[in-house]
Amino acid sequence: MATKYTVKDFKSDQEVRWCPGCGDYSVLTALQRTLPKVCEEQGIDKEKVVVVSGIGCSSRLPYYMNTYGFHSIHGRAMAVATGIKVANPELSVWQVSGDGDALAIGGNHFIHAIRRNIDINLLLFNNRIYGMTKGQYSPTSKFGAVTVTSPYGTVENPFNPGTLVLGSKGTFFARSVDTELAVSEEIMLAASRHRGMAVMEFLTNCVIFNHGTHWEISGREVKADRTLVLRDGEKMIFGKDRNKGIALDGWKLKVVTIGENGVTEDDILTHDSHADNLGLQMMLADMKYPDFPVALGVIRDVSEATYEDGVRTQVEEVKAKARVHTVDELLHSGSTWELK
Amino acid sequence: MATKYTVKDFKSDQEVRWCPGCGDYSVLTALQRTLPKVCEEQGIDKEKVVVVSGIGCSSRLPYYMNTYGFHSIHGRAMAVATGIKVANPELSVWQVSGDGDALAIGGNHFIHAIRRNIDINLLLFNNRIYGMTKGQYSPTSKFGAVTVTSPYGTVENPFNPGTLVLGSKGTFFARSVDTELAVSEEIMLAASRHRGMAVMEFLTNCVIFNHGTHWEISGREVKADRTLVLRDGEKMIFGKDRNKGIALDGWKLKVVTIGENGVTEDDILTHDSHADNLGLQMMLADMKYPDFPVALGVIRDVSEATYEDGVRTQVEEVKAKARVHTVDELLHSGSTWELK
Amino acid sequence: MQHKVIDVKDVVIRFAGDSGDGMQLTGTLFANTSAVYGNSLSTFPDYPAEIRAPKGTVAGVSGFQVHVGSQKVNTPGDYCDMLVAMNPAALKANAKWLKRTAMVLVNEDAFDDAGLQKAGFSGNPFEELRIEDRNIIVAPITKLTEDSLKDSGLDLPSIHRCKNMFTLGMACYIYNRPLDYIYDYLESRFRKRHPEMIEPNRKVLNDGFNYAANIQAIANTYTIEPDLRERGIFRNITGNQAIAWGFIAASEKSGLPLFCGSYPITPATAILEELSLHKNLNVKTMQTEDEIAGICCAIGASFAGNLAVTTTSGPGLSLKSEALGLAVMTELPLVVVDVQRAGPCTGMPTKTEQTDLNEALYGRNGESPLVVLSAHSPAHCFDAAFTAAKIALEHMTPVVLLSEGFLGNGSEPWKIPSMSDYPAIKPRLVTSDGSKFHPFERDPETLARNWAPVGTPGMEHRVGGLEKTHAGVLSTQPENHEMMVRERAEKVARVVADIPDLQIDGPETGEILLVGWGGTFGHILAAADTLRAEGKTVSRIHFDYICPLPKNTEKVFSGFRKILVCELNSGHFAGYLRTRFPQFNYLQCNKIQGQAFLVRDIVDAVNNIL
Amino acid sequence: MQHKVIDVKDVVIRFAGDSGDGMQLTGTLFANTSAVYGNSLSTFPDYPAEIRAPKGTVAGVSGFQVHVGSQKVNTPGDYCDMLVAMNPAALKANAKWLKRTAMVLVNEDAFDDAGLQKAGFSGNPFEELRIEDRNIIVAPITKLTEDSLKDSGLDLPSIHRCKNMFTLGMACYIYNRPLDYIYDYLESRFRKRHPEMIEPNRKVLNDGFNYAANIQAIANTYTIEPDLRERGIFRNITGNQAIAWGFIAASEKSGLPLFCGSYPITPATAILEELSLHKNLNVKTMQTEDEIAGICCAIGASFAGNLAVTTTSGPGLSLKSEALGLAVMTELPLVVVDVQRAGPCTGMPTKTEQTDLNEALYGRNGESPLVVLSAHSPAHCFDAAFTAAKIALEHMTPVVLLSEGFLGNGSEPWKIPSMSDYPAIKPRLVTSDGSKFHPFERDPETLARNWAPVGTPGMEHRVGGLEKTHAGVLSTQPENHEMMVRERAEKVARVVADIPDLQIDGPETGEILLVGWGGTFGHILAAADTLRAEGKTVSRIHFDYICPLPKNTEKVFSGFRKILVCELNSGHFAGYLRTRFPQFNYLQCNKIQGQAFLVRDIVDAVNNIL
Ligand SMILES: Cc1ncc(C[n+]2csc(CCOP(=O)(O)OP(=O)(O)O)c2C)c(N)n1
Ligand SMILES: Cc1ncc(C[n+]2csc(CCOP(=O)(O)OP(=O)(O)O)c2C)c(N)n1
Ligand code: SF4
Ligand code: SF4
Ligand SMILES: [Mg+2]
Ligand SMILES: [Mg+2]
Repeated sequence: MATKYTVKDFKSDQEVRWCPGCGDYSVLTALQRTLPKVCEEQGIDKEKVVVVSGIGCSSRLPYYMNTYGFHSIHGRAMAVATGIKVANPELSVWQVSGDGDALAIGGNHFIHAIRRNIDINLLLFNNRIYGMTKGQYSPTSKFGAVTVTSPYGTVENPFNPGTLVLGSKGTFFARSVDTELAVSEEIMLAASRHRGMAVMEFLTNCVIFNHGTHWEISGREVKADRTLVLRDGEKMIFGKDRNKGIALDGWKLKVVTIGENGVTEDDILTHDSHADNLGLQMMLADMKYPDFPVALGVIRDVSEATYEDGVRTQVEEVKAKARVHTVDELLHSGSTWELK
Repeated sequence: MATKYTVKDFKSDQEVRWCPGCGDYSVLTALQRTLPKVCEEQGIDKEKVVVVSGIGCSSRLPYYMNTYGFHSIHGRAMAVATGIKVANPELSVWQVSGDGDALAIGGNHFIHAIRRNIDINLLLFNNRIYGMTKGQYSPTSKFGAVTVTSPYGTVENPFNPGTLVLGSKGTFFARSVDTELAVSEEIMLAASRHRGMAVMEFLTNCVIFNHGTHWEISGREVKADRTLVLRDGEKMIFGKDRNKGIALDGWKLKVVTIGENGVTEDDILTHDSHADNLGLQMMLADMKYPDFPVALGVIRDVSEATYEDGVRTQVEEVKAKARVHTVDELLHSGSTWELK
Repeated sequence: MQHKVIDVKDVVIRFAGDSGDGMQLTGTLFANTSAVYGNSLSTFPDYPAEIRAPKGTVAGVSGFQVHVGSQKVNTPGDYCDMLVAMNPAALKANAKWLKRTAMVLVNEDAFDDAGLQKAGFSGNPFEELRIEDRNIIVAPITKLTEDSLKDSGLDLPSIHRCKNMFTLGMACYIYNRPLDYIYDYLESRFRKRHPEMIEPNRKVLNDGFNYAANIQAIANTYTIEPDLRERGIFRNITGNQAIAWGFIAASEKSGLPLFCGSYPITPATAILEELSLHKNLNVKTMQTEDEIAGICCAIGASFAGNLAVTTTSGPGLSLKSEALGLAVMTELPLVVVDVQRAGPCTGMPTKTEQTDLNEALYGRNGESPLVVLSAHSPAHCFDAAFTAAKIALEHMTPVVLLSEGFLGNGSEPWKIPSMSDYPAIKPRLVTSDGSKFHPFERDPETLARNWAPVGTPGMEHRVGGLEKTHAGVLSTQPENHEMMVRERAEKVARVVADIPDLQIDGPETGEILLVGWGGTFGHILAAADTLRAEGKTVSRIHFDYICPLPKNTEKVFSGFRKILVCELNSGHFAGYLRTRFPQFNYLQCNKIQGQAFLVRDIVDAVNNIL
Repeated sequence: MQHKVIDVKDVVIRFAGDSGDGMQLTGTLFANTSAVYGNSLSTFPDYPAEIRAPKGTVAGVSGFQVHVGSQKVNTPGDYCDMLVAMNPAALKANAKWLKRTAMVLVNEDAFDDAGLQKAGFSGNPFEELRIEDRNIIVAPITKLTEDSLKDSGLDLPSIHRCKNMFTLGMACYIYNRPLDYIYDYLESRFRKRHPEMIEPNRKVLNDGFNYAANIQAIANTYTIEPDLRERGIFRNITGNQAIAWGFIAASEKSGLPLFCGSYPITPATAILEELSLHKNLNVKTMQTEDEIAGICCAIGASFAGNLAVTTTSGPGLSLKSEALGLAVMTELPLVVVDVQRAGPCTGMPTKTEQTDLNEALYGRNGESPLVVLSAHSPAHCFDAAFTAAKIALEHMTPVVLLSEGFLGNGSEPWKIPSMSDYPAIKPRLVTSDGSKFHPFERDPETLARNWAPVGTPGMEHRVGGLEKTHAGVLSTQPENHEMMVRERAEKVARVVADIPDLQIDGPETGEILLVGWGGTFGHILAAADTLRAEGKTVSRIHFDYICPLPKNTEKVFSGFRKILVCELNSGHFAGYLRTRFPQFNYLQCNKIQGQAFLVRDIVDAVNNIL
């Protein structure tokens, strides 16, 4: 019997303390706009919503939400969120983590929660930098990134959160950019509908320590040519002139131009996030500029049993069969003897 | 000026204390047989070889090797090995971990070492169980596995180490079975040649706590039909009658039978571990019985810059340009003043 | 020679053999038989470090010691009256535990050249070990078992697996144990899956019994009269099982579902294993990816309103340090069980020790006070777990409960209590009264905060690891921090109100006070009894509550000239007492060998002082 | 009114403004100017917790305090003689630090309605703060800067960014500071990238200076004579930088490459950042995926023969607990730096505290002894790091070096030493003599083992977390374990031979001894001086070596009737001393506010006792 909520219901009385211009604001806005829809659509009361985070600039988000919130420790939000969800599967659990929080120190809990397919919606704020600690590189920083801890450039490959999710047997992965509020809301709603772990990557801008890192693909001028918003049943077409598309080339992908070399719209792939196409979805998640547009929207959204359901069902089954129902009975079960 | 070594040079004086029949023995044997070849081929002196492990039955392996060895703590072998390699890139670093050690508690170091592409050869002993602690399920235990901590069966998906490696941007992944000594030696040699992180998964049998878990694919009777040894340039053909193969079906794989439905050998895919075919290699790594044969051999082996090279090169570059060469110079560098 | 039946007060028997010889079962059956007979007893299993160390080697010896008494028995016994050695390695590993008067029963068939060599003997093993003077009974147990079952239709390996029953039969004859309990056991063990094994095992047991009755070598047999004081329904319980059940009991009493998030680790794993069997009693268990996830999931479950616990051993406790601080800061109820093993680092996982006390008290960054309790016997683990959960829920604090390998694997008969005798547990759950919820406002008496689990309407709030005000708002204000630091400490200190006073065993004043905590309970008690039997006056106290300490601690100490703190570490508790009550002089009796005390160790230490 | 020039012994000035107002730079330039002039000084930066808290709010105030003296200055000063407040929030946040006689310089232009409201003032801010009686100088700094640069061609934001130079110019006039250092700074700062900024900044600086000279409000100016005792070449150094450099120095002296594996964490990150700048000096840095990887990579690097260090703060130290035990067990050289911050848990990351001492001493499972050192001033961090590395390498042990946010971020002028004055470092590296290498055989004197890094021919061996014999073979033998436990402890205890005796500041016997460790050094010293100036006799010692304690500790303590242990925690060091020397009575002076002591705190505590 969820009431109708408005954006205001999800705003706390705490002043938002991100830097002016920080990309995190827009993801917060998207979340505050999406939750009323989610609650209404799925019949969730506000007190059932909980936002869990680790440590980092982005992880301050729970303070700005007028819901239950847990600002835990660095890297462990996923585990805290898991405990909450298993303890009470009724809850709508949203997790917020930065690229450092989720993928550096929190990497293990991340891949395991994905593997278990527990029903948590993870907002991964990927600004490719450690904001809170003032600008060290993160596991998603570009190769060669010059930061305070890599004054001569990094010498390591970044993760692509999408391929990591898929490699960990993820059932849901989506991507958006801070500047694309509509896409952000769209994937949040899809994530809330998905049963199981839903990872949403938001490419966010850290104005202070990594300003413009995503602009080469998301800048107003270039985004049409360098991003591709995937939607189910739609052709993978992009570009200012909507004449470019993704086609299959053996077992690889390629960018084609409609009208060139005899390419027609029929050659362009149609997106299906619900199909269990690990190889294809992997390649879509892995598309990188300049060879490809970066895929936004829901890349994979397949249905599998969730962990908390498994736990709950098993408990119910065991209870139904059990002959022991109280501790007193437990204490007397098995081998006992009496001394008179 | 590496001497010629024999198997005996790599055997320590410590009695091997695995259970009789444990699958770990054969991987140890394969390693002791391969290292003399590696040392000769690559000009490595024995004292440059170091075997690092975590905790678990399999992690006892360093004691049985007459090389430098580090039996570290549970889950951290990857990090210890990384430190060793970065400290001295000349060393030939071999890591041994169980499925619990590498993928449960050690999962984070695992994915990060892979991402960094540090030149370590990891022998992952996957018996799908915790042997040392007496039979709890592991992150690779099958869904529904009944163990001492899952008396009613597990309710979680296992990792496929192969897809996890590929999702983490791995440059090398290979697989063998304890019973296939030749394949084991083959992939160890390939791993030693690969520059960068090389993950080798060995499907091993724990006779005590998970007896026969891999036999459905590796049993003498069935292995021809249920496994496929991949070799570069060779067609992906398998089966007792060598008439089955893997072919492309849109963006998915399928098993076909040569001679049926007009299928000829030409339809069968040819393996190329060196090509950067993430989507295809992902699908190959993910092949599962009963729909597919399980892929053995080297699935992916692509070339990329290694982490330790990056570190070394950067240090050299910085040194070459530096004007400060001693601590005394450092102390006087930058802003100083004199009081007379 | 004539068989005599001698009545003894107590006996210590050690069964030892290869890991595959079934000595744990043999010992357990002997123990249970004695328990059902009405004896008091204490047992001690001694596993090898390897799963299956090479057959016949010393490394592969598995032992089980049982101490049976006609009166209360408190330890598994220092030295044994009888050693059963199924092979030369077992003899070698255990010879040092023989009393001067001990009987040694060996399986002759295993003492062939190969067997002797594997155990590292070059000549006569009894001479090499200098135990020729003991009462050595050499029986061809393998052969006799084969004979016994030659018509059974069983294959040889199955027959050989029965030879422990032959040994057990002999032991039962020697100590005049009735066989009924063992018959019952065989029935229930094999009825469903292997009914064909019931009769052979029974037969071998009887044949062993009769063989012992017939041979010359056994001059006397013994009886141990039942302990007539204790009445009621009993069961055996290990410490690990008791902890699991104690939590389930607390879950029932508090009305909260139980959540356990743990990662397997010796010797704590059995708690998780036991809990996962009892989903019927509102228990959820999660085997997490590591120890950090274990405690963090538990903290999450606590935030969502479950009774949350996590179980581990030393290395795992280390890993949980940071998250324990989070529980301190969020003031959520949580119990962390540490079944201590020998450290440092991986150390000796199958060996017992009390060396994690300092870490439990101090092993977190910042000012992180929490409650520390300890269990003192396998059965006491039940009460300790129950109490830990009660304190956590009623005082809104993490509690570390220290157990030990010695307790976790050890077992003892336990008079089954009735849950109606246990106190209520009252979690500090609150619902909305319409005003804004201030999560860190406190009960004026206990300083405990209230608990509004996620899902409670109208009580939305945020918790976390950063310092906050009572209202739950972030603050770096110096005075607020100091106040919160002091309140968190004071809250833990005030748990003292719920803690029973120390009971002194012995006079309230005197020359010497023996002090212990945890699993040394029985040994110190036995040492005190021994000393008294030697004519000395000693008093004794045992701490189940470590932080805070019981109210009367200072008063008790002030009654004694000498205070001897006995513990299986380098002196953690003694050091802690020095920080709390520096006015007293604490003498120490320490042992760091991965082994329990011998009663002798403590008796000697006292005699050295007096 | 006539301008007077007054000569003062010392002054404390606090520059405060919005995070974007450049107050850290302003303060640093003022400090450096004074240092070059020959004054002694101590500084304290006070950052907000947020990266960019909302403009104009109290949460966003950034401060920098500098204490300038004609004689040795030991603390940044409790209260200030002059406060520069660039906006109302800065005034509000810092008013409580004003001396009765203080001068307050505010930027009038920021005190408009909007500004006052953001800072939460409703009326006259000076009245609300009850500081109307102070010497308040109200200058339209923004406007004056605009005027000054109206012809510069710069845009308005750039012009506004120069207003801190106006303030600095005024401060330099008031305290008679020469401007040359600042001119030089502007030159070198802008020469390459923004030469067009040199002249405007210079101009504003001069205009500020001249403005101050012209206005009536400034009655007097002050001089602080240079400290004539110290001669030599100086530089400024922060504690974090000094630690990094100390390790580089140890690397050079030992001939070993330096490896640092760390994960960023406030306030320790700057050590990793600094080290990563100096790859030219044989330094490898790895930013690892987490703290556990940081220490484990370091342990691996140590096994491979590098000088290995890992740097962190409280929560990271907690995470490293288990692996620290591995370093204890493998007896590999390793230094762990903990730059302490306010806990527990995440606590207050930007605030200072000394609350990790207990964890450093006790925070590991099992018997895990290691060496604990602490640094007492920013510059001393260099020596402390050097010594930590030397002990680790020469005694084959992990060493925990405790620093504090107060030291790490704080800076002081440092007379540059010559490396030739530092002792040699002799790692225990060995090569094969043909016999089998026994990794845990020990030097009879120090009990340190030898070190044969991977790659040493003929020395193949295995180390690990399980208990081993001297030969490096696994063992669960009780006596071996006890021996190894004792040897590891004794090895740490014997480090005492390398530790200098405590130096008493003051008489060797007397009524009261002030005791401190770590970053409270300057405050306790200043308190002692203050007390002496008040006519009291006090003595003082400071511990840089915490475990083991210096040889003469007991002797020193025995000379005093009262011992007062001053520390920024609930009494960790006092508790530790009680466990070591229980015969003394330790009084405590504690503060847990995430703030350094005020000299006053200690003086008051002493006066309460005497
Ligand atoms: C155990 C621990 N290690 C390190 C830190 C320091 N720390 C705080 S946030 C952070 C990383 C922040 O980066 P990210 O997660 O990407 O979040 P962002 O600030 O960029 O949103 C680090 C390293 C900590 N708080 N706790
Ligand atoms: C920190 C820590 N946690 C838990 C353990 C207990 N433990 C030892 S080995 C092991 C798992 C072993 O499984 P795996 O890695 O698969 O190796 P296997 O024995 O199967 O070869 C566990 C949980 C430990 N030693 N240390
Ligand atoms: S530092 Fe970067 S990520 Fe953090 S609040 Fe500022 S802009 Fe956002
Ligand atoms: S328990 Fe299993 S994995 Fe371990 S040694 Fe025995 S067979 Fe091998
Ligand atoms: Mg980030
Ligand atoms: Mg395993």
